[in-house]
Amino acid sequence: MNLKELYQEIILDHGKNPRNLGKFENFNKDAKGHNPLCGDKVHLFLKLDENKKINDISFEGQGCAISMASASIMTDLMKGKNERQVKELISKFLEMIKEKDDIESNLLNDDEKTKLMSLGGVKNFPMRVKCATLSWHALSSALDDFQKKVTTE
Amino acid sequence: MNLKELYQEIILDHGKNPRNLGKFENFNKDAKGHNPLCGDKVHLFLKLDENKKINDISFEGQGCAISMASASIMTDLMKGKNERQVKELISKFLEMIKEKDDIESNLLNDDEKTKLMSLGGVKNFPMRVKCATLSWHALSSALDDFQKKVTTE
Amino acid sequence: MNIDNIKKEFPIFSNKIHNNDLVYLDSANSSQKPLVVVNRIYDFYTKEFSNVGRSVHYLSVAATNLYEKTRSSVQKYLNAKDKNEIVFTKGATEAINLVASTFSQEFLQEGDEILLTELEHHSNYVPWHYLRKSKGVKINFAEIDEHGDISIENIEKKITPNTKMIAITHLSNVTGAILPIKEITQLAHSKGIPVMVDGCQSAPHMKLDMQDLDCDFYAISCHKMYGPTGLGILYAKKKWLDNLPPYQGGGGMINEVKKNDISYSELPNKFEAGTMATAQVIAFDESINFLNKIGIDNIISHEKKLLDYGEEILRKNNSVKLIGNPQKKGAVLSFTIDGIHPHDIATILDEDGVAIRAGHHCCQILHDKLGLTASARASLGVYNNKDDLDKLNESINNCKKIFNK
Amino acid sequence: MNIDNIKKEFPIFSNKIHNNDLVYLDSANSSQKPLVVVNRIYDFYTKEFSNVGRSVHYLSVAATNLYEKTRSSVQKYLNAKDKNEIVFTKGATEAINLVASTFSQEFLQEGDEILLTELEHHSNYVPWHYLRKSKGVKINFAEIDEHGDISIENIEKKITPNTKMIAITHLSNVTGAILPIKEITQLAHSKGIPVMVDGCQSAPHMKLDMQDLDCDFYAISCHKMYGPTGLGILYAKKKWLDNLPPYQGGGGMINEVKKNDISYSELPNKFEAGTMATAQVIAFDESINFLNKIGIDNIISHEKKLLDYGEEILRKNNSVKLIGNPQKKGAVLSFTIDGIHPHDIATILDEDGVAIRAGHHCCQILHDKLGLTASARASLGVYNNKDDLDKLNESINNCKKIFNK
Ligand SMILES: Cc1ncc(COP(=O)(O)O)c(C=O)c1O
Ligand SMILES: Cc1ncc(COP(=O)(O)O)c(C=O)c1O
Repeated sequence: MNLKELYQEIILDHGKNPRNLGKFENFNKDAKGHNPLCGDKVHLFLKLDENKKINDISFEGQGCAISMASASIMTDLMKGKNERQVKELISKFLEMIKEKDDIESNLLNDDEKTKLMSLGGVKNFPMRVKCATLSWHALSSALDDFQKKVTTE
Repeated sequence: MNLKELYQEIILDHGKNPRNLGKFENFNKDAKGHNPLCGDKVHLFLKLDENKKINDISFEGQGCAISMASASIMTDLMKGKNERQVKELISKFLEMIKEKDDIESNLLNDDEKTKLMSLGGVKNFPMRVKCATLSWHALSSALDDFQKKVTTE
Repeated sequence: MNIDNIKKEFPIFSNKIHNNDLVYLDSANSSQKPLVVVNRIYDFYTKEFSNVGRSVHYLSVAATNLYEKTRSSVQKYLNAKDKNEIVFTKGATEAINLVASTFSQEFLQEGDEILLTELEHHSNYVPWHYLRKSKGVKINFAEIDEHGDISIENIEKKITPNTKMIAITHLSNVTGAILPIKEITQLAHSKGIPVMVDGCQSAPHMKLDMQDLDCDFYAISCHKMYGPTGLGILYAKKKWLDNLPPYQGGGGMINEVKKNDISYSELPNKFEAGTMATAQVIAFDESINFLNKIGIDNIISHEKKLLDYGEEILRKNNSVKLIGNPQKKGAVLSFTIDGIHPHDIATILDEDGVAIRAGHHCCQILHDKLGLTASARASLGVYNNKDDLDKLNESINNCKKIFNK
Repeated sequence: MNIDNIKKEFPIFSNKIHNNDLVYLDSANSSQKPLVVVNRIYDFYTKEFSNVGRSVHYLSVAATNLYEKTRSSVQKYLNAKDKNEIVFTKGATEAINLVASTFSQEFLQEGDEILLTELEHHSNYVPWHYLRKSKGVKINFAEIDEHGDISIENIEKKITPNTKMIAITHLSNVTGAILPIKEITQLAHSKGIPVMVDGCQSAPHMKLDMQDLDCDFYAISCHKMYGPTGLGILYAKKKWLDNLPPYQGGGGMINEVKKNDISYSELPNKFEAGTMATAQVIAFDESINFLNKIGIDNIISHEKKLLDYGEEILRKNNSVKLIGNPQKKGAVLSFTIDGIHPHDIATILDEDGVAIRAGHHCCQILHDKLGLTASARASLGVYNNKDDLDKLNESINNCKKIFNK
């Protein structure tokens, strides 16, 4: 798959009509991601329960179609997942985006896999890898950070 | 002339048996030269009259055959010269050592010219040019410096 | 050397990118290298290599002569008064750091002010920013006008009795604005303020005359000037180099070294510590030769024609918005397309072999001011032609098609 | 790759110097370059050139990957724990300046002490000397013993409660002494003192293992390691790079830039401001490959044999005095000849095509200590062989003849 095909399918759709866009009211955690090289920004909002299960998630951001689509697909996928599941999905996604050809996880159905793998085309474009992973890294640090707060409070 | 021939004639003689070596008693001006790249050092001693005519001159130093020979030849030549003559000789010498093939000056007899031109072979060796000119630069600054003192005193 | 035919001097253009001819429009980032320069590097390493200034053997002496020959060529090219006003650095960034660091040590105190502009590249801001912490220095920014230009009035407005240095770009790498350096320098000097010019973008495209500009410092990156990477030039008036402390310390820049004290070399060695970028300096002489052979006047008129043509076709292309419309403009076409992020533009153009840059181009302050997080930028070099700009436009149209714009 | 046959990998040796074959014995100054390295530079510029890390187009992405590939190769070669512990600089001199400047900003106060040795190159003294003025720091020198060696006892003697950094050479560029870095690091760490190693001379000749040495900083010059000029490496433990402030400021090393504040990038970008020596970094990967192909063990045993042979014949040559007789010695033969100044030796040897260095080799402190103003130095590289040393000896004999010694 070349990048142009990529742009014609899932990414263009999610890029133009991102799901879960905008801040919702009763979030209890947020986290920012920033790519200094290109200026892409993402701001995640999360409603976590005490076990860090994601009850709700949304985002605001400015960036290219790939970073917007990635945030859109990710937020769709993460709703309702518990901490272990979130962490597994993040690490599977990062593996896939950096080196692997596909993604294996019991947590994903075929449709979800196809969506995620549409982002796999950026593998050979290090600059764009950062776009695709921006929101995922932000989510990861949001979870870690939430833990810290809980344990130190 | 290549450098090896050079080493067999005038320079070796002056390098091994430098004339005017050692400090004399009633000098009224001294000046140091130092080549930081190789560590060559020269220390000039001068007896100048009020018009900056050189009544006596000698040197101490550590350095290669070329810098020692150059100091030896120079001090021999400068004895008895007045300021204008010294300046002319310095500038003629520096010209010759940097670019010209010969040296022209009414102040020099043929024998003296030959001696000076024996140093001209270093022209294409920038590192050695510094060796050959070290004592000349020191003499030049000694004269300028003497002037300053006179005018400010 | 005929500029209309100059592409053939650059071997890279005989290669294909994604099966397309390379349309290189990223010269403001770094220029391609003519074969003469690459060959010089090759020949130097394979036939003449030695370190400079440190040994008395044949190769070393020859290398030292070649190294100093480039210094003389640069002096002439810049019309600097003195050969020793040319200092080699690893890039413009280092040159600016050198000035900020040594100037502050000797001449700055708490409360002093540095005047920059909103157009500055991070390389001409971060080194001054450091002085906020180390010296309690304040930094002011002359504002751009609605054309992305800096007028002399906007400079004047921000000068205060505490202004101790004006550090400004000669040619903006985003809006293409060419600043009136000579007038700024006159104004600044009338108030006793030195001027440092970031000449990264101007150097490959304008006639450089240090004595005419009369600026105090001028920083250049050789890799943007058809030269090798890892090399820059700092021009500085001799009186400054004489009075500033050395920057980095090391071999070659010392006079005498004792356990309790050190004295430093004369110019130019004082500012060239350690083994320098010998091969790069020597090869850069060929870059200067190359520029001289084409002739800067020919370069200027060639690039002016291209720039005008590029502006014309992009203005006609609806939904493309050009950034900056300064009085005098050089070699840069920055733009945005409504609804398509610059990164996506750049990626899609790349598939067509069209290399442009997307991002903030190390000018976040400017992008903030313009309300942008990023822009797309096509920038010109001697090797570009109208075809390249037509291909740019075509590829932008492809891009719009993909995004249904 | 067979080391006995390695000269043919270096094109320079097919050239004549003053009608003689080149006997290159100045590798401690800078090494010659194998063809693979020169070719890599040529290919990169003619087929693949672009700036690194700043654009999203094909050439730029490819160049970025190549650039980072070298970082990984260097990490492996040095057995560093983390890729981001490798910082590219313009040379070892810059690497040491970086450490001295940033370490002092964060960790040094008036009265603190830096411990050097009498063997140090000016590049590992001048940057610390600056801190005398800027920070009121004191500098101490561990003394050499009668062999031109530094024992761990002589280090220990000079450590005080105020010692905040030990900065020492791994291999002296004059006496050839190899210092017991691992033991020194253990001692220093037991007292909470970090250790910076000047690895310029060791890097081309010894097995490098950062995790085993456990030093905090290690500085390398690539041009002495069969690599291009204008490139150096700073290895530093991650904890230091994380906690030190950035050095030069400019493009590529920032995170966010606002008019009132700036935040900096993650490693490794934080310490790589401005356009780096892209082509040089990419070509250096071939230097590492070249070293790996021969194998460092083969290099060590080859050079040991040569060094022993060189010492043997020079000791037999009366009126030649070798400088330094350390316990462990590498790749360097420094000497004087009674009554002939080293500069004259070097000039005369040069006529025979024998390239050595004469002077203080940027080690004035050491020369003062030895009562010398200059010495002659023959230094070895992989390409040398016994013939070269025989020619050295022959040419020394010529020299003695000319001076009637
Ligand atoms: C021991 C030592 N340290 C430091 C340096 C400085 O290295 P460079 O000049 O490549 O920066 C050198 C070489 O000149 C050296 O031999
Ligand atoms: C206007 C301007 N200033 C400074 C720089 C920094 O130059 P370099 O990265 O070569 O040090 C650049 C290029 O990146 C530039 O365009």
